[in-house]
Amino acid sequence: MTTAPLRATDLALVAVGGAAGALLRHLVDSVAPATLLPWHTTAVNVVGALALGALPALAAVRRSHRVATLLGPGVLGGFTTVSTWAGQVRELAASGHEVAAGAHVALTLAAGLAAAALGRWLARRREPDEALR
Amino acid sequence: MTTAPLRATDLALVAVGGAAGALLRHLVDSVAPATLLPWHTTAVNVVGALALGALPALAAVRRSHRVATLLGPGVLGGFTTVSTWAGQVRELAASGHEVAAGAHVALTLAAGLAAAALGRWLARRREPDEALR
Amino acid sequence: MTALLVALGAAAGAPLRYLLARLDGVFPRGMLLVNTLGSVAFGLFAALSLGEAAWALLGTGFCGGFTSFSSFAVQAVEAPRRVRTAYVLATTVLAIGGCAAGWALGAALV
Amino acid sequence: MTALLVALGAAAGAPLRYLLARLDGVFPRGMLLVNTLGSVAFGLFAALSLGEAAWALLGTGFCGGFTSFSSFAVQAVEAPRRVRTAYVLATTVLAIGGCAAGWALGAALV
Repeated sequence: MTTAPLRATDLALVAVGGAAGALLRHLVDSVAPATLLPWHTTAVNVVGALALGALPALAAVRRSHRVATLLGPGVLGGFTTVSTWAGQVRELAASGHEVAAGAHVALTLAAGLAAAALGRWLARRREPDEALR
Repeated sequence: MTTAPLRATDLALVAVGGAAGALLRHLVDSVAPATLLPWHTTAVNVVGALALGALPALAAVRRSHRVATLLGPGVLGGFTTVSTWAGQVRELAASGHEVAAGAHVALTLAAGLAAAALGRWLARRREPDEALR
Repeated sequence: MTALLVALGAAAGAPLRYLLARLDGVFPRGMLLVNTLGSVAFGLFAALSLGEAAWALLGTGFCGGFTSFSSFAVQAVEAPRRVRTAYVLATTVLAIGGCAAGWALGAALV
Repeated sequence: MTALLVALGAAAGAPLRYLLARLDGVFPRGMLLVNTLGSVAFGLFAALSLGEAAWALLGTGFCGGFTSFSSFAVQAVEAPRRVRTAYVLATTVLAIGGCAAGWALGAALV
């Protein structure tokens, strides 16, 4: 459990960042073509997981707790979504597309976790570089 | 901030107690006569505040954290409500009954806070008795 | 059926309140947040004119079980004098103002 | 207008997630709770056939901004091996199952 004090600034940063992230997701939703598998949501979640993993590669994120909060739980938290994914899986399964539902579960999980791991690896690679300067 | 560990049992007790308390409130709502001022909600909140204040007077509550959790944030938390009160005040004001809206605010606050204080006093009175035995 | 939905909504709302109440310090900001958010949601749901069953679940059950007058009143009575007035005022203003804001938002949506 | 409602819903949902994520320990139970509750609510709201505006606020905005796939994925990758499998499985099952339960409940109400 986090025992660090809760700061109102952090909540405000998460609110502002979350709103911006959700807007971005809404924009992607509204330009995405209608397909059986909702690729745009997979893309949003995979890109968001990669970005969150790689976030510490940004010097500004390592230096500033506020920038990290705005971009991490804020923008990327609001951009990516578990509920929409779950809703799409439910809807695919309920409309008789069980295979597509299973594929949406498996692809999002596999690509999302791999992207997060890749992001973390990218962020870790950068640190020695910085230390050498 | 509470730093005590969070127990799943406590959450379950609050859920069960809260459901029971809300049911009781729903029962009061459904038998209450329709009046301009929603007296039944005032009564629910005042009785709940008195009971929560006086709760430590029960030996079982003092002895058992679980009983205290079930009855306090559980039953009495689910029984009383701020949102319904706020909703009633808004509705009275919006329908042109500004005086009634103001009275509902003032009466609930005055009677509710007095009831909580009375409950606390009753609970405190009991402790020396217990200590003398 | 309605009673079951009220119980179900409160069974979700009450533990959520219990979690957020862990944020309470000398100033009960966790409960203030709960009572504000719950009142905003109550106003919003009321304006959406949900059916009787959905209202029992979300309004009477969830919002009713989430917010708590008894905790508010006992905390106010037990708080140090300088905190008490601010807490009572903040809860009253934010709950009623929040409910009005939620209603205005919901009314703009339907 | 729709975009504004999405932003507004997320501006409420995201900080609420941030608060509940404070419950995370070695096992990220806070985020698991967030993603479960948000998916239940998403299914429920979807079944209630809200209007386009209300859905933008509550579904796309609030539930979408409340739940977070990126936090889930990074936490899973960073967790000790024994926690990882349980966390991924629990999130997947509870989010999808919760969404189905929320939908079933909502469908029974309309």
